[in-house]
Amino acid sequence: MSKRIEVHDLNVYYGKFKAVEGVSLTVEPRTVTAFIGPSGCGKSTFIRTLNRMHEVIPGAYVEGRVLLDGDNLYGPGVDPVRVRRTVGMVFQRPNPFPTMSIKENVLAGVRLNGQRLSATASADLVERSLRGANLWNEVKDRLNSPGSGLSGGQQQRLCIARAIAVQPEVILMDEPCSALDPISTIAIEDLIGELKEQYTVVIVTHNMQQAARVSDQTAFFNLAAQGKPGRLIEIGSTEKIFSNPDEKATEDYITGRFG
Amino acid sequence: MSKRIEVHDLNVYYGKFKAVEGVSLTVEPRTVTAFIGPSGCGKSTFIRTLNRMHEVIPGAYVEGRVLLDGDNLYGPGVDPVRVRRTVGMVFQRPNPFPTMSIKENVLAGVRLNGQRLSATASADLVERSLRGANLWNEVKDRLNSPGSGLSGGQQQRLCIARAIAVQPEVILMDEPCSALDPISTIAIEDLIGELKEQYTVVIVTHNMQQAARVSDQTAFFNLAAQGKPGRLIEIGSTEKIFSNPDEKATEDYITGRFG
Amino acid sequence: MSSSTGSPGTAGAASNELPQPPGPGQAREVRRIGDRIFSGLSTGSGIAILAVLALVAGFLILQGIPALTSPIEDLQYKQPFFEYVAPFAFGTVWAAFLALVMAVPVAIGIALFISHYAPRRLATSLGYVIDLLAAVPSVVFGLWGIGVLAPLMQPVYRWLEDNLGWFPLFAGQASGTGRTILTAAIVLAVMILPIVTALSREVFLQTPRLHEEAALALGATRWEMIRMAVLPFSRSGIISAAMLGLGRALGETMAVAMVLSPSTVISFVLISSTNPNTIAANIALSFPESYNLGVNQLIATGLVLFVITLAVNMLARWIVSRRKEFSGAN
Amino acid sequence: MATIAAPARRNLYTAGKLPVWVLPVVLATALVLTGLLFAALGAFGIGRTVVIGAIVFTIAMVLISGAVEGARKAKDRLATILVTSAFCLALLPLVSVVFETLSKGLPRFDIEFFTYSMRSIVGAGGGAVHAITGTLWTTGIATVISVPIGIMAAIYLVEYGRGRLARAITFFVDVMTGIPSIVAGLFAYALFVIFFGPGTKTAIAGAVALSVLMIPIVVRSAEEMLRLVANELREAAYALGVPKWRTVVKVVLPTSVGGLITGVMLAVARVIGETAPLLVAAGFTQSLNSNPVNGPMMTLPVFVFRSYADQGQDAQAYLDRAWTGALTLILIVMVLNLTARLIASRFAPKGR
Amino acid sequence: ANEAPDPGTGGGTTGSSLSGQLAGAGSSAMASAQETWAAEFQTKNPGVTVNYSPDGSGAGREAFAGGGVDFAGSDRAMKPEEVAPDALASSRCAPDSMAINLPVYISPIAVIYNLEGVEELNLDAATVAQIFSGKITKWNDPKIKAQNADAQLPDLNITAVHRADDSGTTENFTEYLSQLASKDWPHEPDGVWPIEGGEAAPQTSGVVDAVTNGTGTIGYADASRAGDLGVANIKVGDKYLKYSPEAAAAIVDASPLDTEGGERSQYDLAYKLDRKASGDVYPIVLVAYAIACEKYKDAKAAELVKSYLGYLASTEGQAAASEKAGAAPLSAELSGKVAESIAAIS
Ligand SMILES: Nc1ncnc2c1ncn2[C@@H]1O[C@H](COP(=O)(O)OP(=O)(O)OP(=O)(O)O)[C@@H](O)[C@H]1O
Ligand SMILES: Nc1ncnc2c1ncn2[C@@H]1O[C@H](COP(=O)(O)OP(=O)(O)OP(=O)(O)O)[C@@H](O)[C@H]1O
Ligand SMILES: [Mg+2]
Ligand SMILES: [Mg+2]
Ligand SMILES: O=P([O-])([O-])[O-]
Repeated sequence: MSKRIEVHDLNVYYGKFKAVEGVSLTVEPRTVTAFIGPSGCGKSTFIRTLNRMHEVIPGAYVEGRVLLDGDNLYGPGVDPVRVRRTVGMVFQRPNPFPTMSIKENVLAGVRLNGQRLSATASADLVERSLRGANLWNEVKDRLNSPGSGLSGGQQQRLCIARAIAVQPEVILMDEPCSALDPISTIAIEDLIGELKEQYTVVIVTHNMQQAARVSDQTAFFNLAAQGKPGRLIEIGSTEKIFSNPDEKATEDYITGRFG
Repeated sequence: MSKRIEVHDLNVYYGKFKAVEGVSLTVEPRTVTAFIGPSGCGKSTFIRTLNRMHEVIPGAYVEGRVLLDGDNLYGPGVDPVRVRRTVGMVFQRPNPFPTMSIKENVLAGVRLNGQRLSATASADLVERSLRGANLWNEVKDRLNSPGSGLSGGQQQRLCIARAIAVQPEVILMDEPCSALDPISTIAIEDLIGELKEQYTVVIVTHNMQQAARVSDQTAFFNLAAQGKPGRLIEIGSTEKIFSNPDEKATEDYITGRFG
Repeated sequence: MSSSTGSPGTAGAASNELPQPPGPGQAREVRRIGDRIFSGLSTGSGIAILAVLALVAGFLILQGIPALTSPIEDLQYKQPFFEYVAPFAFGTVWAAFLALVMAVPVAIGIALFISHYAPRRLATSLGYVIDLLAAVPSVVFGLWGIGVLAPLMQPVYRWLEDNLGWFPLFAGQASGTGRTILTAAIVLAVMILPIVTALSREVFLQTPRLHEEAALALGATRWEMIRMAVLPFSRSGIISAAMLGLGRALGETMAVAMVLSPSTVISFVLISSTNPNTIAANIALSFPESYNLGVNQLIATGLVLFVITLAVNMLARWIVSRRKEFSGAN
Repeated sequence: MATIAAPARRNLYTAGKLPVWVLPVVLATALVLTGLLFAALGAFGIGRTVVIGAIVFTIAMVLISGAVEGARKAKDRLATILVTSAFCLALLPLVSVVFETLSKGLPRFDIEFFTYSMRSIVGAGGGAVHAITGTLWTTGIATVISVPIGIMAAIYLVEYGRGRLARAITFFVDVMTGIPSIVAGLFAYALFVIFFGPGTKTAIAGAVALSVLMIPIVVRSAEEMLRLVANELREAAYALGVPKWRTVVKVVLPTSVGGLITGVMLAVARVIGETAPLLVAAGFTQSLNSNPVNGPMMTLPVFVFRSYADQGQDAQAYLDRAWTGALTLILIVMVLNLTARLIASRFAPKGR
Repeated sequence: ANEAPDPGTGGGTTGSSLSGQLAGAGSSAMASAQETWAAEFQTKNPGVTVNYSPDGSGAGREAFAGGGVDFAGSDRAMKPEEVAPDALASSRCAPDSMAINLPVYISPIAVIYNLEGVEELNLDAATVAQIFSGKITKWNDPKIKAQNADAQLPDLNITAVHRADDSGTTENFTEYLSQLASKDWPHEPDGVWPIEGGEAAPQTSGVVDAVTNGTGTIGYADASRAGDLGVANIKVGDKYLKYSPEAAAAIVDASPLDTEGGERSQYDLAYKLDRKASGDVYPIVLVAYAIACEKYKDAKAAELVKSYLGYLASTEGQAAASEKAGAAPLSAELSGKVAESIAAIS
């Protein structure tokens, strides 16, 4: 359960506007890769192409290839629905389904497959996923209350539980902590550390310290100028990027001496 | 242009729920005070009582006194509208008025109150405020284009410009950078450094580094348990709080060893 | 405008910016005059609406009561009032129900098509086209119902009679003119379609992007995403939209009066000439030849219609509020 | 790029997927087969072919998709087909009504129709100036009454209303949407008789009747629109020391003006075609009356209805006028709608 | 373009001194006749506006009694208790004035049908009664066949369309049935259709449309609205008679004044129709009345009413209504009587 991601020369467009240009990179299984870069450089745009979520936005399309253990996600006949079941995603703002209880939220993805789960099997899955998201202890007594009643950090962990309940191979996270307080942030960071034992994790973050803390590999994105497409400037082991990057721009950004 | 804030034994309620309990503190003029603490501990709730913005929420009320250079904001006959003109506020998410141009946004505080300004006076005020918010150079050529067309960081500075255009004495900021990227964050932090030369600044932040960088004084809020009211645990010079706090809880929080 | 409400300060040393603590006896709550006028005006408007409604209700009750209290032999329609109104009340509810059953699924379909299926550009103009239906006056629907729809339905009714006659709804002799309650309900359905569509479309479009993306990211197909995120979020909105449509269907006068072949029976049969009339259409039909208590009797039927509407709305509110904590409004 | 041919391996993420051409082919086949079948039975008809053909197509498509693409995809396809056919289904009556109105309304859509009233005219000829004037008057006055009350009440509900009164207003506004139009007419008529004596049928009475119908619609749509305005904007204004009422007037209303206008237009469209209440309250006349407070005034819906109901010897002339009146009414609403859209887009919040 | 010139601009060419507004309301059967009369009268007197609102006879009588209009049109005469001064207290009549009924509109009611391939249809009263009461349900029923030996009558359901609203047309039609086919039609004459169920349509237009758009339909409607539809010949004596204006007007002359129920003014011309009258008399006839005050509170109103009603009862007015609205003109004798009554209005 966990796959290698290879991206070859990817361009992403919003209609006529090229938002991201010529990205090629590889993400190894069971690692955490962090994407950093200034706002608007296309991190979100790019991460969404890894499970074809960009297609939700009218007019968005890609050129290039994204391979998941060798299978091109953009190959002919590929079903985005399947891709997304393999590559899960967690968003910046926690988004549990407000009409569902905590339990239903966790099971939401599984139920889709039309599988009938026995009561025990589903109770099992709920517990396993919530434990996996470090949320079990906090909510085990109120599994049937609405998910929107949780605090922000709890909601975000619920979303992670929901994502891992469908047993994906890759988990994408777009700024999962930016709406959270430090305590919740630490809980999520810990969780990421655990998740990478089973999943390939890709995370977008604005918080350099966070990138340094959680990731094995860091990719720095930047854009040449306002209105120009974003590009991958440098990717490497987190240690190297934070201590001794090849590019001047990376160093400037990381040390806050940007621009 | 800048006032001392004294808070005496303040409780804040949402209906029956006591959200903040027994806060007393003093903020000196021309300083930056940072409020830190875990999510839900009442930082936002408390900062809003400093210009009576909590009254916008139905059912919210306070007990206790808030003195601005000795005048009780909650004294009988005090007009909250006038309080807010003296104590300005900037919010977490940038919120320029979407129907207004950049210029109109800056002038909003003045115009919305029905004051007429001559063309030169208003041009003057716009320039002065935008310069004060470090935004002038970026937008001087498009003062008449809509404010919502700016980037997030620019919008936030526009909101600051809008707040200082009414010439308040105190500026409150509730997580002004949490929706922004590092570059914009640095711009805002620089700005705060400049603002304190003229205004009393109070800022809520989740980012400990930010608190350490910008503030002269730091207040740590915490809550005893979920559902209990938040309290002020410790307040002191930023240096002291970050290096040698009196309270164990503060130290735990700051070093991330919380809980 | 910004008049200071403070009285001259006593604490002279303090800033002159803030109003000073006033003398004893001054009101705690300070509201500026502009605010007072404005909130007065808006509250007044709200109350005015209640007053208008109270006036309408009062008018209905005052004018309706004589029909309820007078001896039967004085009445123009020589029947105990509730016996008189029962078939019309039934017809009203039945026709509106049929219309709703037909219109709501279609309206949801159209609304979804516009909000989630059609390409953006197309969607806006399609929305406009559907809105146009709302602008067609009921007389025109009446004319259309008589001239186009009813003749079109005749063979369908004959077919139903021949093939499904065993089914109670299609029992009896098929109408030779097609002016049945089903035809009337179709006209009503078409009439309420735009309003239900417009409102549902708005709530569908307001489904938080976040929830839609959450569903899609879990590997949901478009339809599953709609079931998971859009419909639950919009439930109360759809119900309100349906209620608005129902309100219109219950009260529609001219189109029904023109299209329906009415009678004074209580019957569920959909395809025969003998159909229960609706209250509103009956008022329109009978009003011209009513006099004295007859007028009161008709107004009393209006009161019954009013009560039906009230009951339907209360029911809808109750449905909406039942699962409030799980509603999308958080 | 890779030059060596990779060993043929099926991409894991390719679900069985039907090529795009399958759908049109199945559709055409279903229609043709159904048509042929009916023809063979000697019962060919366009209507039945389309209906049965569509059902056959739906079943076939779902079955094919289920076999090739799996049950979930099939369900998705079914939903798509149903949603799309709901839309097409709704277009049928629309197209039919519009076609009917156009084809029957155009013959008399001439200058005379817009310059003549029906005064002293029997049979062919004449026009609807009196009715157009009346419709503009009654709807205009109704709008002038309803829009301020409706929007202010919506403001109350959104900005001020708490507790019982607000709940009562919300509830009763819903109830009010259910007032049958003829009851509104009877009410307005009775009201004016009290003040101005028996037989007073005037445009203003008609307008009051229309207002009773219009107010709840304005309130409902305005309320929705005002609620859409982000609280952040209100807070931004309060934090600038702007009093509440100015915040509402200068920030909330401008931000939602587009939606408000659309809502008002919907309400106007809803009442401009009302017949029954105007028949009762505004009365009937064949002559032009431009005084809304004195004497009966003709309106377009009444004109249409009476032209239809009281056809004279030369029935066609009356029917022609009825349809032209209907066409005119629809055109008026369209023009109002377009204008409203223009105004709305002019004021709409910029950016985003 | 056709509006009256502004009174006082001196544009009047006819030299009429009349001016003002005349309000009437009532029978919708009379609507097109009133339209014709108003048009002609306004042309003669450009200063006058006549508003006749065809709201229905009952509404017209209510409006008249309640003071809403100057005169009413009604397809039945007002009853003695309705024309009494007490009942008219709030009307526009002078305090002790009675109201008078003046027959001004006579119109045959046609039995219309829509049956492909059948051009001529003969029916007697009993058959009509049985068709409309649902006893005869098929077009090829022996009873119909017996009277229509030549017609190709199909095996088709009959859909008999009656008026859904309370109407004078129905009242006269059912009066005909109850007088001439009392065995098959045991119901009292009434404006409301006495039988539950069956096909119903509102107003004359509704009935005509239902008959036109239906299959195998039959109905009854003001003859002027029969249009291209088939019209049945009705058995009178031993002949089958198609309606004609003369045959319709004849019935009034053959009928006595209605003297039952109480006192009426000497100028009141309410008739009690005798539909069994022999000769070339078409029995399904509707007679509608103009109802006016004997004496008005307002002299100006009296003058207008007098002059308007005078015009419409005149040969000229009747001819216009006959030509434009398909009414049957009053006979010279009746016209004279009506004129006499109108002259008494003050
Ligand atoms: N839906 C969209 N349509 C058109 N352009 C878009 C859309 N979403 C993003 N963009 C543009 O694409 C570029 C990249 O945006 P993206 O959101 O990917 O940046 P980001 O690196 O995630 O920024 P942030 O750190 O603020 O989230 C930006 O110029 C943005 O304006
Ligand atoms: N409008 C409200 N009504 C009722 N309770 C509220 C409301 N807003 C906040 N609270 C409660 O008051 C407490 C303090 O909330 P507050 O938003 O002030 O915390 P905070 O410290 O600002 O948190 P964060 O860091 O997440 O912004 C919380 O328990 C919260 O649930
Ligand atoms: Mg992003
Ligand atoms: Mg906060
Ligand atoms: O005159 P009527 O329309 O009631 O027959």
